[in-house]
Amino acid sequence: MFFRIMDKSRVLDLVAGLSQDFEVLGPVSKGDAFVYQRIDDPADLRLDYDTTLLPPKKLFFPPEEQMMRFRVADNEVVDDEVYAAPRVIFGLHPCDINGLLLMDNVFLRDYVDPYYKARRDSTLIVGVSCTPQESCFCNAWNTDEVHWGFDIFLTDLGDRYFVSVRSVKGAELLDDHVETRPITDADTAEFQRVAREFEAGFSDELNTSQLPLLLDAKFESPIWDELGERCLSCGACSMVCPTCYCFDVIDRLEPDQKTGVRIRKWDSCQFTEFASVAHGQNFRESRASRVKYRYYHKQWGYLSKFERVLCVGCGRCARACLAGISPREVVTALEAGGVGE
Amino acid sequence: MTAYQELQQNPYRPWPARITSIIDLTEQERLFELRIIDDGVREAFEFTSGQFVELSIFGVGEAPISISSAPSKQGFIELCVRNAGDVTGALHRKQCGDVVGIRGPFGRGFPFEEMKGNDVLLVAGGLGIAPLKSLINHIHDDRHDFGKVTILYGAKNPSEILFRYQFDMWKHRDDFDLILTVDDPDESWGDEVGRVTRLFDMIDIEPENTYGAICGPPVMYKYVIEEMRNKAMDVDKIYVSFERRMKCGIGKCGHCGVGHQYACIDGPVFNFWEAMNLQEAI
Amino acid sequence: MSTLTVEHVARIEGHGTITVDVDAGAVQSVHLDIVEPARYFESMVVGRRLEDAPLITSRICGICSPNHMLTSIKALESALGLEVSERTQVMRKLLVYGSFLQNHATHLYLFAAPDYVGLPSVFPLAETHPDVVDRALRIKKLGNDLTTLVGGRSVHPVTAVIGGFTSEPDPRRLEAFRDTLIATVRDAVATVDLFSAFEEFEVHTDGEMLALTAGDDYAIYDGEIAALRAGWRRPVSEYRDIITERVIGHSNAKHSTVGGEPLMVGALPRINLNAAALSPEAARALEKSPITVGSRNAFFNNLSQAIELIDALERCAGYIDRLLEMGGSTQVEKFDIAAGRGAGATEAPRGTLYHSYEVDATGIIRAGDVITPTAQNLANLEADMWKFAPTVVDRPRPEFLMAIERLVRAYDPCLSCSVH
Amino acid sequence: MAPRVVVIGLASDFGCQVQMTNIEDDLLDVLGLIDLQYWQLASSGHMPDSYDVAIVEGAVTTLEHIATLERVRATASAVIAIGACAVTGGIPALASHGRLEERYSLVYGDGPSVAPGRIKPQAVDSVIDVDYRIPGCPIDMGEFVQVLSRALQGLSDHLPQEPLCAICKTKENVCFYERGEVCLGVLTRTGCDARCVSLGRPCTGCRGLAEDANLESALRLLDERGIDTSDVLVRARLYNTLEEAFTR
Ligand SMILES: Cc1cc2nc3c(=O)[nH]c(=O)nc-3n(C[C@H](O)[C@H](O)[C@H](O)COP(=O)(O)OP(=O)(O)OC[C@H]3O[C@@H](n4cnc5c(N)ncnc54)[C@H](O)[C@@H]3O)c2cc1C
Ligand code: SF4
Ligand code: SF4
Ligand code: SF4
Repeated sequence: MFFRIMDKSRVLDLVAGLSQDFEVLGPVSKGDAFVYQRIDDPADLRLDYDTTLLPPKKLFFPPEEQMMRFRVADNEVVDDEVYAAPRVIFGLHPCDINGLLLMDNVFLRDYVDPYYKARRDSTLIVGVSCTPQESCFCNAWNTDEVHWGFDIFLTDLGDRYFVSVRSVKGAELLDDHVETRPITDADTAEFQRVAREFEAGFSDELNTSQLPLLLDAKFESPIWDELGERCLSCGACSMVCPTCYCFDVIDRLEPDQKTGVRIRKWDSCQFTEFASVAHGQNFRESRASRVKYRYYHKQWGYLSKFERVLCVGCGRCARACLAGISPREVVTALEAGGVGE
Repeated sequence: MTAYQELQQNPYRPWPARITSIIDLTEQERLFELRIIDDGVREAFEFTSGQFVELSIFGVGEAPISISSAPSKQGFIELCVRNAGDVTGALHRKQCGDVVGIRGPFGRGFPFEEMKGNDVLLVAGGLGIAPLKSLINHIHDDRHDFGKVTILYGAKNPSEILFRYQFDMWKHRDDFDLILTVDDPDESWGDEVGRVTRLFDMIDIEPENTYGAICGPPVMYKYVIEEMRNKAMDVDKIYVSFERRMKCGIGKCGHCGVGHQYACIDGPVFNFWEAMNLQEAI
Repeated sequence: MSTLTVEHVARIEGHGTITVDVDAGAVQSVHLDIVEPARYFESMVVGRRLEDAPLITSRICGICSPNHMLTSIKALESALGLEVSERTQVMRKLLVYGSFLQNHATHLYLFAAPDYVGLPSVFPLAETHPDVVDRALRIKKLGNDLTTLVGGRSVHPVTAVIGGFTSEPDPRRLEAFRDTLIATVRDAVATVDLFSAFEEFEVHTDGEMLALTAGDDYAIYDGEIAALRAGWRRPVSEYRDIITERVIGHSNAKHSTVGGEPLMVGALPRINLNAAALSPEAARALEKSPITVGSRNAFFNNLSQAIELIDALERCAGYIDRLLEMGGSTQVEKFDIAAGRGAGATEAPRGTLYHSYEVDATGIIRAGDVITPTAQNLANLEADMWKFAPTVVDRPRPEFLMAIERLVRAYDPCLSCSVH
Repeated sequence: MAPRVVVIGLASDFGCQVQMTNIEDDLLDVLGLIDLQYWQLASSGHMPDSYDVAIVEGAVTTLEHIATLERVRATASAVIAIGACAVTGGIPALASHGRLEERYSLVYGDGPSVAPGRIKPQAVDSVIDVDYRIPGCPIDMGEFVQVLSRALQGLSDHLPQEPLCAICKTKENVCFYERGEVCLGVLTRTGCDARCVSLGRPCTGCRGLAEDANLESALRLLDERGIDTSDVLVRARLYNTLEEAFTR
């Protein structure tokens, strides 16, 4: 990795330059909130955003996507190509970049998911530093830092960006489109100061030690019943989560019933149907068991395979949950042995 | 990467396979023999007993189905399918010569090689015989590699006993100890009556070199395992096969979680020692 | 004497049965029984919050739901003394025209046209005259698309609320839509030509003709009530004094009269009263058509609808220009709940629609009243049937009944509206 | 042989039938799959004696409707109830509250007696078994085409069970509760693509109570937010007067 300094005012040049060769996406405002969207006018880009409604997973694994087009008569696939245009996502925060890295483990290992991969391969990532919000707890999982998973990363030093360049492609882009200068010791010192200030910005440090063990030890705990009573089974938490990847597969016939599409769409382990099988058997009939599973899988199931928890502490689920159920609350409750109000 | 995986650029894309034979087993179950149409794919298609395929009928959907035939059967695979809903119902409406799709084989099967040289106790309930049938046939084809083979198989009533034609023949063979039982007998029934667990009183096993394999409805496992433990069998020599909801078969869709594992890639066959440590398993 | 019936007359919205008694070749009686089940809407709104009224009453009719919704909203806004912006008004007009385009195309092609070519439905035409069916579906879809663009959905729009709209169409889509509207004028002209070419029956309707008028605008969303023969103009708030409703023994729908005589509302009365305000292309089409302004042949209601299609397309293109020129976006006007009563009217595709409500100081509706166009037309329609039947009674029975059905259809009745 | 289909309208505004004609782009394709034997709205002809699939719109409000439905059930192998009126009673069922005769006289006064055989409005499945349901006021055209296609293939209806919020999230709407407004999406069966909420209007519950919904918790949460829960229940009853859970 090498580093450069870029004047803050140059960001628009960079975006405009990138737009010549790529589709550029980034955070823009939507009412009081922010969403990742195509940037038509560089001035729309809002690098001062807190967090977006949906995480960037929507750009790699859309809420609903066509997997293949088929012909009914001979049960043949007629098309399963994925067309992914070259693009840049500009302005991802460390948590979201880490979220993508966690998704990569699922979609790019073993049986490689061609749809996700095509989009991932055609996308360059420009990260940007952030300011901790009240709902953030990325510091609990060390996802507040990011060391790979981007091409360029911009750390805000007030009037300038400390630019970390991770990939060859990132270096080229920087070279082609924007004026930068080498870093000085003063820049590095400022960079360190900003990083320390950032760390101090978190409201608390969540105690996550021994979480997998606790989850097993407290599998029958009444904590889950209390949470189950509150949970609305709405699935909002899973939709907004940058690391929830479950999906449902559905065949849709065209009106003439001769051809159709097999699609997949985001699903949630919070829905009753999720773990039901034929003959009326349901492995997670109770709401409590479903709420529990979401945490069990995130903090232990995934960890058992990839040695990371499946959460980046972005706090989106906590914001989205009308019942106020959040990883912070659940982890604290497991630590303390009960759900606090 | 195996030659087969290399062929499988898109693991969600089913291979067309032709139905080459359909046998009515019971009112609800039929045995379908399939032949993958593409020569290269067919030849590369290798599996172990206990693995499953995703059966795909475009316009309806997919369903995970265990392979019932033995790996030693070349060029064809058999699926024993109960008409349980949309996909399986649509399959039941298909005819010989029709084309369906299959993806797979997926999952972990029974440790056939490891079992060699030992005795085997297979316990099936209802449709659970489907994956075990593959194992039984495979053992049959390699019979000299195994010690004593005991099969306990229970169903609700005589009309629900699957592969009865074959088992009726086998009952008279001395290289297999086969005991059948039903909950509700009719006049024609000459075999045992009652739960499959009852049959444990009738068998004799050498626990130190016996492998167990269980497949059946979810309620059955607990009791069968209890009986096996009573017979002093080692927990890590017992294998269980689980059914869970699945949408992809390859560890992505998330539906088949059993505790911290996925039934599709970590199972469906689990070593009982592992399963004991799996929440929600039994 | 023999009694002939057509049960559940097809290709109209709702359920009605025609009964004709014929004795020795002479027509003795003609009835249109509206067997559409009673739904008691005026009682349903009582006790609900005022915001619910547009949602409830728009379920009177799925064809002209934008009209019911807007008429209800207008009546409530009048009760609350709430003024809305010009932008909101223009958008509402687009919504009404969406329902005009959709309704007229459906009525003309799917419901009426098969009669002229002796078919049970339009579907067989898909094979013999695909161009005609395509045209029909094109205009109909355009109407739906317009309602969807502005209202979010073609049946029971979602964005129109008391005080304005909850969402704005994207200007780029509006602009594109404008071009489609202009391009479709050709289809509408072809529709007028088609219906002009059909051989038409004649019946001289005697009833008064009413429609909204608003200066030199072709009134559909605001204006006063105008009477063709009597020549008066009166404000909408007086509609209950003008129109008298009466329960008729043989029908679940009430009959209406104005000054003791039956009345007709709909496209023909609108053209008769507002011809001078028609858009240029529509005025030209009227000129060429067999209709003369002031015509009393009820069958010409069909052709009048066709002419209105042209007018609607041109007018909407103008409204879109106006919206784009205005820029900005609609805000939902805030309002304070206060006791009051108010009435509202719009021109639904098949005639003037009135709603009125009485709201208490807590925002709960205490009384509601709705008079639908079809309810206004029924007495006149039945009178026309009495007059028309003897002129065709010598035809073979099926043809005779078909002719009467055709008259019923010419009114484009919405029977479920009429029983509400 | 194409399945023979009839379309029957009970008490409704015909909105769902209109919606059926509104699939312009696909109408002819859909019609190509079926043998449409009776559809009063679109074609002359008589109700046949035998058919395979009956599409029923509207609530049951007369004795004649009951008789019609019983005939339909005895004849059709599949009954598809379309629209809120047929599925949950919808708006017509608002009249099921209180005394029907009072409503009658409010609307018709004491003139000649009309509306024979009138009864309190009910949903179709309170009279006969229904095989497929397409909820909503009006139905979603896409859902209609999909369910009809599933019915023709003899598949299960796949009616979603979860509330609206998940799909609402995928549309990136800011939740109404964050703005202090009430939205019934948290209780309402999904499947409408969150159209209303995405257009800035809170969900009014036209698709009925979601099976997965947690009404108890929702009411408790609203209460904690200072929202009058009895008012929320009144709102929820708009399209769901017959839903017992909303009556308390
Ligand atoms: C490893 C494994 C091996 C198996 N082996 C066999 C075997 O050998 N033989 C056998 O007969 N069976 C076997 N099964 C069981 C078999 O997979 C199920 O019976 C089968 O999936 C049922 O599918 P279906 O489409 O016929 O049924 P349905 O219940 O109709 O399900 C149809 C599909 O739609 C989905 N679905 C149903 N209702 C809804 C709803 N309301 N909303 C959303 N989605 C819905 C279901 O997930 C299902 O995928 C096995 C299962 C597993 C996991
Ligand atoms: S579980 Fe919640 S906090 Fe963690 S990554 Fe998902 S949405 Fe963010
Ligand atoms: S967002 Fe909250 S209420 Fe909704 S499913 Fe998730 S945990 Fe339950
Ligand atoms: S309550 Fe309404 S606005 Fe909020 S998430 Fe649910 S559907 Fe969306």
